Amino acid sequence: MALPLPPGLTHAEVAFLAEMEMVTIVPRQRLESMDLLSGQTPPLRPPHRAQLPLWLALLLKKQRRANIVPPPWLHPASLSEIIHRETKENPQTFSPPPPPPAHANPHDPGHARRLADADTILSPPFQPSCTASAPAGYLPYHWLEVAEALLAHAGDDMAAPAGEVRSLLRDLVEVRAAKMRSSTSVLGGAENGLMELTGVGAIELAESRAFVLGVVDGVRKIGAGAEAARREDEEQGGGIHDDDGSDDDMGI
Amino acid sequence: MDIDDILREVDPTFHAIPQEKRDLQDLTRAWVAERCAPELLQWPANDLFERVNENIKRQIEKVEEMTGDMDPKTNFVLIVLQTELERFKYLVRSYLRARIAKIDCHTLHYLSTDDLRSRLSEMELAYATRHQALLHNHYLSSFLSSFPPALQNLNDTAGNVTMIDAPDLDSAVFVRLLRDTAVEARDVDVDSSTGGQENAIYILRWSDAKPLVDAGSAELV
Amino acid sequence: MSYYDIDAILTDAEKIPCTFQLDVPDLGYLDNTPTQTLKTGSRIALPLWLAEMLAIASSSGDLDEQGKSFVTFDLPPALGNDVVQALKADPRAVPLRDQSAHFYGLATHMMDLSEEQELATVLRKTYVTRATEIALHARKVGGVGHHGKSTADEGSNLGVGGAGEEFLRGLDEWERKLFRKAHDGAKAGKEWMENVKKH
Amino acid sequence: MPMYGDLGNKLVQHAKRAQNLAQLPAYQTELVRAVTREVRDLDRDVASMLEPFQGSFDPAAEQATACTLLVNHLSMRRNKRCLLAYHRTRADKLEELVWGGSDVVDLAGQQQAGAAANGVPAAANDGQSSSLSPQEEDYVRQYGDLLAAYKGQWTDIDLTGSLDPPRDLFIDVRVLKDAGEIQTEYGAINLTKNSQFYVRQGDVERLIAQGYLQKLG
Repeated sequence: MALPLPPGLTHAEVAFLAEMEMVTIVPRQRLESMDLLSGQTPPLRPPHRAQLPLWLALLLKKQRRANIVPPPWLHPASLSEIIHRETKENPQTFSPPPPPPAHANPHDPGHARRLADADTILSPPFQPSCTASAPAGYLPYHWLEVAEALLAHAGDDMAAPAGEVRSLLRDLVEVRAAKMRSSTSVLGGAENGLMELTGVGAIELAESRAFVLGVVDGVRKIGAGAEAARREDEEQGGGIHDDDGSDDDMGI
Repeated sequence: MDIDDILREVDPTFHAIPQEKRDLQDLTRAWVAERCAPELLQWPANDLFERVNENIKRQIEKVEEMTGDMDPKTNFVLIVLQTELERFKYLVRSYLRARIAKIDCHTLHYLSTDDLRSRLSEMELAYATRHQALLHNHYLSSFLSSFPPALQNLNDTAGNVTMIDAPDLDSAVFVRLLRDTAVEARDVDVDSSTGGQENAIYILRWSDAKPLVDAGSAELV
Repeated sequence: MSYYDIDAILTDAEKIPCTFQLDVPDLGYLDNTPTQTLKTGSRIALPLWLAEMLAIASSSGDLDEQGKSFVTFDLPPALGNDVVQALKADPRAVPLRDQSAHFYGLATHMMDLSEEQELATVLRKTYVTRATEIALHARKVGGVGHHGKSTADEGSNLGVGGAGEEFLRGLDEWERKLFRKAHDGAKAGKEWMENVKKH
Repeated sequence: MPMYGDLGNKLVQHAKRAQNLAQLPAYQTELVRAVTREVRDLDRDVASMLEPFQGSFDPAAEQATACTLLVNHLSMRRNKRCLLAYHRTRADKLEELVWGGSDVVDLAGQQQAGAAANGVPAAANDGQSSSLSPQEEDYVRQYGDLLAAYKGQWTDIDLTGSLDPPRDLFIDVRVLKDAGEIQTEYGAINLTKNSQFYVRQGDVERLIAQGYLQKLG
């Protein structure tokens, strides 16, 4: 076996991805622009803020060459708001991911998203959802990895005591883990259909992926005969099943 | 209409996202997809890996040139360059090995039709062909050569189990929509059609997800 | 169904009750009487790999032509009515492994051969209900104090006392795989957390 | 009463066990030979059963014979599947070890050492000195060559390198004992007691293990 790993990303791989998230730093020393494989870095001029990938920001932080500005969603008020939403407003689902960034901003080149088919559509970790200008009140896809990395290496840059942030994160992890656990129990009955987990985080997926998909695959195999019979019936019934009645709101 | 749209109209080769960033997004997405999909995916057609590999080579040369310079300032740059290099090397390595693992698992399947063969890079095709030959030879010398001739095949598809193992294309995967799009999902009791919103995450059978992924409307996560 | 898959091959060795529909002089050995003719109506438990094709192949010799089968088959005791009733009552109370180590593999195979709607419904509910229970135990085992302990194959090595141990001992192969997945996920999560703080 | 296919099943059970072991257990030479022989015997039976018909066998007219032929045929197929799966499982394992950097000398040697440590005399392995069959040793050599060729086309990536994502490529270290001068990728460093350096972890792992350096933070 050339790759002795199960399908899906491991925790370490997810954390590696999260280190590509852009964060905002305040440089403490000048540093000229560097030619990296991922593009040129901005020249660093204290006290002007700059955006860099997390892995580089952490390197600078460890060398005391910069401070990291925590993203707004990591502030205690924002975390409390999300916990409220996850427990009181939507106790069944994950709170929604940050809204897609608006169209290109001429003052912020490189953050333009979908413009034409020729362009790559950016998605996490390449959306600016962990910078100082990211919206509060939304957890980005790599929320837990970024939060843990910042707490571990830039605890003194937090807007609040690290202990307070940490305890809110624990609560959030607990609330959401319970939702993940209940996601498979609906599969036992009839009439389930599409399973949606919008808002779930990358680490949360890494932890539960194999088990959840294992349950879904098992249910499919046990129901394979029934499913084939149903399809055959529908075929003979003359395509009653043409459109399930749901609106195809394409919104394009 | 914003500035990028205007620029695009006057210059169709204009990209709002710089090439390096697009390549890293594509490389990362290809890696995640290959680690998550139950079957081997298409080798990227746009020379992505050839280009990335070339860039890595050039960066290694640059690091070598800078090496030996003990000026603490350039020293830090060197640390940054090397750290990033290791990250890129890792991505490409893990991607290539994920592919080789899938090819090894279902070699005959991927060699069985032109369509499937075209998913492999030239090097992978050479590797797969040779690997299959080595295995066949190993079976022959271990026991198969003393079998009756009619039973010596490795690609017999008669009987209730075909000898050409194939990946289970109905295996479930997680996908994220990259734009608003209609999602068709088959399930045991009921098939459904939903207007999915950008950023939504679903569990789909790979066979239902593949058209969305191929069209660039969704990505594996 | 995968040709080289070890578990698929072992599942194919599971036996199901068959009844011969003709006299076969040379097959007496299947019924422990090698010197005698195997009589029409003899009931013998045959492995799936043999039973399935003997049931499908018709004695006309042409696989496509309708004719009398060499054998007919019944559901194995593992999928019998008493087991199904017990599962309906409480899916968690039945040690599936005692019925068959490849319980679900055997069941899906049988449902392929003939439509068993009630069985499918009961098994699906069983599978999902037990999966939730499996996840619960996997988290417990993945919890504090079990570092470095590899996912044990035997229920008795799992380090969960009492009823949990009994339940885990009764898992079939599909369920053991589920347990391992849930356990490995929980364990990897814990290890990752500890690692972030160290570096 | 033993049935056709029983021996093949044993082989597959060996394969199942091998999947969960770190080391490859001994190759089942005798069992492989016996299952192969069973296939040849069955084939001979089929030939002799068909012989009287001189190529004009009508299954509809000779149902009992047709049934026996089918049983024999399925038994051969079953044995073939068991043999292939057994060899394939072991080959997968061997390939994994080759990817991990082992060559045939390591594998044969290590297996031998393992057997000796368990107090299993070499004779218990059918007199083999290695857990690998001679054919498997050949296979390891050939696969090693194939991998080297593929790897050689991606020299800058180091295809057999670590599959753990890189982290902490550089670390802070404090010198606990004078260790003289070491060569690193970017020049020589003089390790004098109590000095502190930011160095490539790979360059100093040995010195840390030997107690000359201490990793910080």
